[in-house]
Amino acid sequence: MAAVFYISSAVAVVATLLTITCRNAIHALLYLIVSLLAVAIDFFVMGAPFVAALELIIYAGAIMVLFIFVVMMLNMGEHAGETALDVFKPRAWAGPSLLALVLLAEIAALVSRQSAPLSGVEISSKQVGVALFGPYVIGVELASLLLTAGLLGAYHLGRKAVTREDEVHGIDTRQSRAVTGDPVVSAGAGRSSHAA
Amino acid sequence: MLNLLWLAPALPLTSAVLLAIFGSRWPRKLVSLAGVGSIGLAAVASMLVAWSFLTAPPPGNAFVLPLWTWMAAGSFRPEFGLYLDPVSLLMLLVVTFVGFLIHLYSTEYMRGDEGYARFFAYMNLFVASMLLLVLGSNLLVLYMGWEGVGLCSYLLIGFWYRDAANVRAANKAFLVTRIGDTAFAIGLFLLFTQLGTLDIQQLMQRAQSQWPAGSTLAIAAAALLLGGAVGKSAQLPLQTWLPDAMAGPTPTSALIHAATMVTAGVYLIARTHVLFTLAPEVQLVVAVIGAATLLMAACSALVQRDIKRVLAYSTISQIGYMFLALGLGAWSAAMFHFMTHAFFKALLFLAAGAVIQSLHHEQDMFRMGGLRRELPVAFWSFVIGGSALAGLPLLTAGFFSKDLILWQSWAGLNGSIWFWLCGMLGALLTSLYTYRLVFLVFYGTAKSHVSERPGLAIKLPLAVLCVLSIFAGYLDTPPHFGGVPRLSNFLNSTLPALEEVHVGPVITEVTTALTASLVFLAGFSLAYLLYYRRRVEQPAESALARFWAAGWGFDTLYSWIFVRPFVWLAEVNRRDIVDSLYTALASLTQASNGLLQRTETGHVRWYASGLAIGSAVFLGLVWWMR
Amino acid sequence: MFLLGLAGLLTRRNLIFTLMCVEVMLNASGLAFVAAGSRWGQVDGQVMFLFIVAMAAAEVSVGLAMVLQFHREHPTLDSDAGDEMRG
Amino acid sequence: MTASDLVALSPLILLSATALVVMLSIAIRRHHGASATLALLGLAASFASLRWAASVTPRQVTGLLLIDGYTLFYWGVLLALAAAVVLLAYSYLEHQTGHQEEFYCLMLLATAGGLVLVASSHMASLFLGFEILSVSLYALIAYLHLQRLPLEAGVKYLVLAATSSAFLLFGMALLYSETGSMQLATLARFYMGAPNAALGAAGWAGTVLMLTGIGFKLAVVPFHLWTPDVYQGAPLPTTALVATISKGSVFALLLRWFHPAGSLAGTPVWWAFVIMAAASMLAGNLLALRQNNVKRLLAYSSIAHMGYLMVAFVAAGPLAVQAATYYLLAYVITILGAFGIMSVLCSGEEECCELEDYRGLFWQRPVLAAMFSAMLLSLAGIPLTAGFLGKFYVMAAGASSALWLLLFVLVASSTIGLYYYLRVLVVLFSSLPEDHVKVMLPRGRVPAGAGFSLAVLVILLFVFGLYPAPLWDLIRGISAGIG
Amino acid sequence: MILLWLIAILILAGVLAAVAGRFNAAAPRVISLAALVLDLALCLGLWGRGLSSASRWSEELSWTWVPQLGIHFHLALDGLGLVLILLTMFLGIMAVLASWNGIQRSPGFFHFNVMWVLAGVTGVFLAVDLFLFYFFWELMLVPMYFLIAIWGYQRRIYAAVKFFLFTQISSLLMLIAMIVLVILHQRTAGFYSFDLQDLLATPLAPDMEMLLALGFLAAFAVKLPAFPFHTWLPDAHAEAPTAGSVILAGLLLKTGAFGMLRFVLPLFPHAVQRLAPLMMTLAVLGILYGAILAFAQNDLKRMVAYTSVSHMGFVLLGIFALNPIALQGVVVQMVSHGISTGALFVLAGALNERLHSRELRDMGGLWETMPMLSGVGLFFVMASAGMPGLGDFVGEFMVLLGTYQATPVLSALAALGMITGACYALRLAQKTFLGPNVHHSDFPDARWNERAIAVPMMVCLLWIGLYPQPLLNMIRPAIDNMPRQAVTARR
Repeated sequence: MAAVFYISSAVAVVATLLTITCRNAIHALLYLIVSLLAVAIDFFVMGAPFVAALELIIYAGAIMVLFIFVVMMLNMGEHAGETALDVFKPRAWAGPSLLALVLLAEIAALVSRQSAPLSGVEISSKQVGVALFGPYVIGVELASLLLTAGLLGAYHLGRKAVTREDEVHGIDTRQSRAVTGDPVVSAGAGRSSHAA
Repeated sequence: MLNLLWLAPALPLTSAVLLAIFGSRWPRKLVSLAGVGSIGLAAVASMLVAWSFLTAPPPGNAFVLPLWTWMAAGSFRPEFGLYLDPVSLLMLLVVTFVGFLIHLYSTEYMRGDEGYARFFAYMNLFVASMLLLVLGSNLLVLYMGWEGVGLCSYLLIGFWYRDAANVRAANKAFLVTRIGDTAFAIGLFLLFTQLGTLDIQQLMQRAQSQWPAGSTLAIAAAALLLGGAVGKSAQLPLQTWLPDAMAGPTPTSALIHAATMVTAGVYLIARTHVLFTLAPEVQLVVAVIGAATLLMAACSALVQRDIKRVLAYSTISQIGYMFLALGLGAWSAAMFHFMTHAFFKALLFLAAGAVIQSLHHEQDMFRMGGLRRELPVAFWSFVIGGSALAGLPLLTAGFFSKDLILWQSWAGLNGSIWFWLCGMLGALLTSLYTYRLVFLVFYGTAKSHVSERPGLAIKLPLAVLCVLSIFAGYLDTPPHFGGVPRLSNFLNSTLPALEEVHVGPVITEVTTALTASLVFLAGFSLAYLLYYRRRVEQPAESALARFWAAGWGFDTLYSWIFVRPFVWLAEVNRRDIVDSLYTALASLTQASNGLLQRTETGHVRWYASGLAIGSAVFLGLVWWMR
Repeated sequence: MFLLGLAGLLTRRNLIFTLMCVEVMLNASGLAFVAAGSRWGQVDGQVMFLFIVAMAAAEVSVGLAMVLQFHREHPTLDSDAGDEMRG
Repeated sequence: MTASDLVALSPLILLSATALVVMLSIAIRRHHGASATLALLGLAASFASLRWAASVTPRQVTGLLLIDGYTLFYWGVLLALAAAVVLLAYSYLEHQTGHQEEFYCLMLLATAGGLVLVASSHMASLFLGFEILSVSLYALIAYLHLQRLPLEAGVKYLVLAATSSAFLLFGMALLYSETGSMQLATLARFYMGAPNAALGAAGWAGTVLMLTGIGFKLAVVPFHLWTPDVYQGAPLPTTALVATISKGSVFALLLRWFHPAGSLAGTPVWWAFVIMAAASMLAGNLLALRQNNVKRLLAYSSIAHMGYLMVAFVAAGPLAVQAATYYLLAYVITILGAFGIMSVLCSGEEECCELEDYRGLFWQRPVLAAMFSAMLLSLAGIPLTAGFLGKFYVMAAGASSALWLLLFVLVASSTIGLYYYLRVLVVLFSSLPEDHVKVMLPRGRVPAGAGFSLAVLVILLFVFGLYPAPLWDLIRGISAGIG
Repeated sequence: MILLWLIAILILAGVLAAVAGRFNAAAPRVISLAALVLDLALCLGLWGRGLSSASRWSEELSWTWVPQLGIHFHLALDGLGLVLILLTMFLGIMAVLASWNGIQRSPGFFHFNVMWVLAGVTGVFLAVDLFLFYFFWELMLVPMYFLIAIWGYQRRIYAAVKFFLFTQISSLLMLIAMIVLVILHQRTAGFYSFDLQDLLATPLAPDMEMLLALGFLAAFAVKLPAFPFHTWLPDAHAEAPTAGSVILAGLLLKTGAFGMLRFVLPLFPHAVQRLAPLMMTLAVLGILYGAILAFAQNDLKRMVAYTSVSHMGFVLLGIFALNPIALQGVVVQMVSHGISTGALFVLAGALNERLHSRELRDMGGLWETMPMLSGVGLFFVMASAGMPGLGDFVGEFMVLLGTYQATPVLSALAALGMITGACYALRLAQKTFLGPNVHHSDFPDARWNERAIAVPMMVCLLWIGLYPQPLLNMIRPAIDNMPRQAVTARR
């Protein structure tokens, strides 16, 4: 069991690394799904089958589909990386990576001062369910509020987008901006190479 | 009758206030009436007081008229009171009487001036302040008068304010005397702190009883008071303001810068003579200052072109004599010379004023000449006044008073032959420059046209002063010439009597008088030879003459030592160096604002880094502390 | 994984990637919770994970809607393009 | 879940129900006024039910929420603030094209999130309240998504808030794995260093990571970078919401959570707070120094004000909670007033937030300008206003804990702060330029609702500035429970 | 109760003026004048009734304000306060008269600010609760800031901001010191109190006492202003409108000295003794430095402003000389400086109104066409230079005399200020009134309101200069009531 745990963990880490370094958005998403699957396995190993299932269904299923949908809608799968070319220059990633490494070192140093044995106790879906509608019932209600807010927000923002898409005027604006090369965009891109 | 004393300062003061407020709207006649009348009434009041004082001397030969407590804070409660004793009575009479004459003179002299009312307001204010100075029972009141006359001097020197030079001269006079005043003020602090009072009589008593002779405190106090006196009386080293002060109208010069105010220093020292007696070192310094000043100023007087400047240097020189007398302990001699000097120097100035006015405000002696016939009154005034100044033996007041000082300079308590020699040399020079002036102005060929002749208001004061210049000397004649020391006796109740210590076979009164007479003759003859026979048409141009004419270079020296550094400092620091400290702080803040603003890039990734950096820092903190 | 997500977030300029990285971070946190719950043998960790999933869903939906809008304004999806406000 | 629990929760329930009702009413028929009215009514009902709820408090409702005097006090404050925001938003949105109604719904949800935060006694409720607030705010900030700036602000806020949530969660997970409990009260015992509950390094690390999340919401240095952009981009009512409800509820939570741990002093977390306080005061004020956009300026100033609050927070002792609460109250009143006045003034399609737009305002709209000045002076901490007393209490709290360094930073930075408030004041009162053709700020009547809420805010500003005794007593009462 | 009315009348008049100003441009000034005259009458009535010798305060009013912290709305009046309130009302009237015609822009708001500044100043002079004192202390600032920033001259904004910042940072330090003092008091006495009387009894460790004294002094030294903290003053004075300058120089500066007298000396007697040499040195530096800078200025108002630095140096010197003579001199100096400098600012304002310039080089020879204004000006210049017979002299002399008893050397150095004082006074007179009328300026002489200002001011100065006894009698008990140890310890 421990071997499975560590192998899948390694898979997850590698897949995540690939996600963030991959140029192609679709590829990146696929790597992300791989990573999520690996994490699901981890959950399973840790004795949380219910959560593992949810990870697969909701995360890898629902959320990632949303991503893919948007990526395809924006038609950016192939050339998304172009703007991110300079990501691979050392100066672009050196700083953030260094920062991440420092954080990693610090957390590792702090966490490693104590032992963290896995209990390996399996917690069934039933237990989870009971907890959800027992002590956490308000939490569930609140989560519903949270989802309502997300729903409303997405609705408000998204719906207007569609209506505007239909307006000829809006398309004109977009095209003209694309043609002239919006100064703000180009300026931003120019500066960003120094920013990191 | 003595209670009328307060009228003496109050009348001129009232008149001054009225003139200041309404003067510009009053008719000229009324202004004259108020201006001259108030002084006249003050003179009458003083004479009544004097008569009463002389006929029925108050107990202790001193009279105190308390008015009110000026300010009371703890033990500090100076009285605002008037104090009359022989010394102040003498001053009172001289000031009011000479003041009255000069005011009278001014009605004509200032006739055409637009600031007629203003002039009289200032003059009245001056007389009031001067009387306060003279009569103050308290050093603080005296100080108030002291400053008041300084103010009036300033106002009158700058009377013709349109000329920037006059204003500069006024500023100079005020500032230089202010330096002395400050020393005086510090002296007051010291006296009060040590002796607990500022009342002059109490002060003298306590000083006498509490301080041993030669004690440091007495020396310090006397030195500080001397500082004040030196400033006011234009003695070394603060003499530089007086020649410039001649920028004021001539009556002003006569009243303030010859007869009264400049002698305030003498008065102050005489008043506080106890302190100086307790501090013999300082007293010696007084004498040395007097001797040095009288010689120096006499040399300068010798080479001046401006008629008023000659008289100004002469004044300095004569006050030098008074200081010499004070330094020698010949207190009453100083006061005697003060009195006669007031008469003849006022006479000389007024006569000079008459000449100047007749010649369209021409003051250069080398452009005058032959005025003897044109202006007989002025001529005779000059002859009489000048003779008194030079000390024409036996006939003039100046001879007696100066003779007394010369005699004391050798025979007196602190006398020495050196002082005597200085005095004699000074007398020679005095005689020389006096007659130089007379010959230059009144003899020779006429060079300018006399436009107007003096009227009655000018002639009358001249005449009165001529009489006084001749006869005032008989108030106090030495033993060999009548021997009526009335004045000395009169003053003896206040001032210590003259002592004759160094009397020897050679050193006698008679020899001194003879020598003085000879010296007078020598000076006169020299002047006659130089300026009458060999008519010198141009002033001497030698380096020494220029040096003397410029007042021994003191102006330049002070300019380099004090004025320029001060002005330089002021100008360099005009923008206030301290402020730049705060400006720097402000710039630092602005700079850090600029620096911090660059962190707000608008890039979301950088903002997220902020989160990460913050976490890293705080995690590091945990790591470090645990 | 959390830190990889963070690094990605800081490095990648494409908003889609940014959102993905956020998801990675959230997921990592969820993993940590489940692990902690497992350590104590408690159900709370898993419950928290559920809440996290709900939150991630809400977040992604709003986020993607915003990305669509953003894409209209800035066709590049470059997050640095949104720097009109600064200083 | 007993009946009393429901009673205790009634304000929250009513609020959430209102949000749903507004949503449904939108679905039925769009009407701006109706939505606003509904929202107001719901807030009023919720506010009224506070009394009812008070009858059963203090009460722990399940493991997640703790309803006591402190909670109810803050609930009341938040609800009142929300009502004021509704009134201001109404007049603001009237002039905006597009749908206005969702705003109220989202706003109510955000407020509900705030209520949950205040009441939370468990990590789960903390997290959920946090997220309800955040998710609502994403949409609210980008509400005017047809304009570039709100959208940009929304994206930034979304990315950063999500990141900070991740930090928060990770911290929670660490803490949980260390202590095995998600009850805040239990955690507080750990901080106090109870004999059998010492906190290990990982626990501190988790706490610090949680602080990242909380610090982000409070916008304290070094988690402050987003503030100006979001303030500037968001529509004014939203900005007001971010500045008041979001920060207020998060701070209330922080206060409740850490206050029992009065003996934090010397721990890494305490030092973290000290650093945050000092850095926020200095950086906030320095950043605002030459800012020409009023919204950004107020954003920077809010950073500084959170720093001042932190001073009170760091100070232990009985005064600390009271001072912090008072200050917070004074601050939210003031900043809401300031944004409210701005939203009344900028009622056009375009917001006018450049300093120049306000030139000579006093000569055109004296009353509004005077109100605005009062708000600015309160922010600067000048007497007569609540801001002064707030600062006074903060200083008193700091002094009683001998936090000299912080106090000096406070003095220095509030002097710097004064500079830019004065800059704004100067502009308000300076003369109009000669060629003043374009009237930036339309004349016209202030809408009744907005006017009413502004008047109330100004009155409160002065009442709390002049006669703080009753409020002070109230605060003392409610903070006694948690201290 | 009457104390409350003193403040309330001003506050209400301010509000009334602001409201009335919207309907009638002339109404605000009339309202302000009426309120001030009423207040002055009240104060004179208080004075006429005499100070009760039995109790510390002749009038007192104490209401609970914030009971939790022991804050009281506690006003009390003693001779010191009464003198300064009289001065406040007097100068207030002068300020209103001085701006009778000069304010075109929003006269209502202008007079609102004037009234509120005066209310704040009055409050400062009356408060004996530290918190209340601070409250009024700050209350003065904002209206003053507006006065400078709205109705000032070209660099008004810079000046106003500088003024505000300087004052604010120092006041905050004082606030901290106050709070610490209260907390220390609470620790020993067991209850919170901001009342001066309660706090007097607080035992303090020497170092703590020193720190607290420095905290208080920071605020007061900036306000006074003492030497290195003076740089806000020239800017603020120079740029403020006439009424603002008059109030600033005449009253606001006095609050600094008042604060030292009322709070620093009694509360921290030992620290004061330790600080005295330092503060006196600063004072002497200020006297000379201010005078030299005054001499250097080319702007009339800046010049007068720097003279204030110099004069307030005397005040500081006297306070730390710590003996009754000097302290009484300080009060006299405060009053007479308020009047003489106030008058000079009115004069500068009057000239500026005519010439539209404050530069000395644009002046000269003004006597020719405005003899009355020039004569009056000369009077006040001389008063400022310490001419005996006028108020300033009495103050300066007593201060120096008292100082001499403490430290002769410093007193002698400070006396040099008389010389430097003459330097700037003469330069001022020379460049404005005297000299040739090169610019051929021909302007109307003093107007009725200028005369109405000048005459009472001159009379007051003469009165103080010649017979200051009523004034000294008024402040005597207050000086005596300061704890003896502070005042007499040095002797």
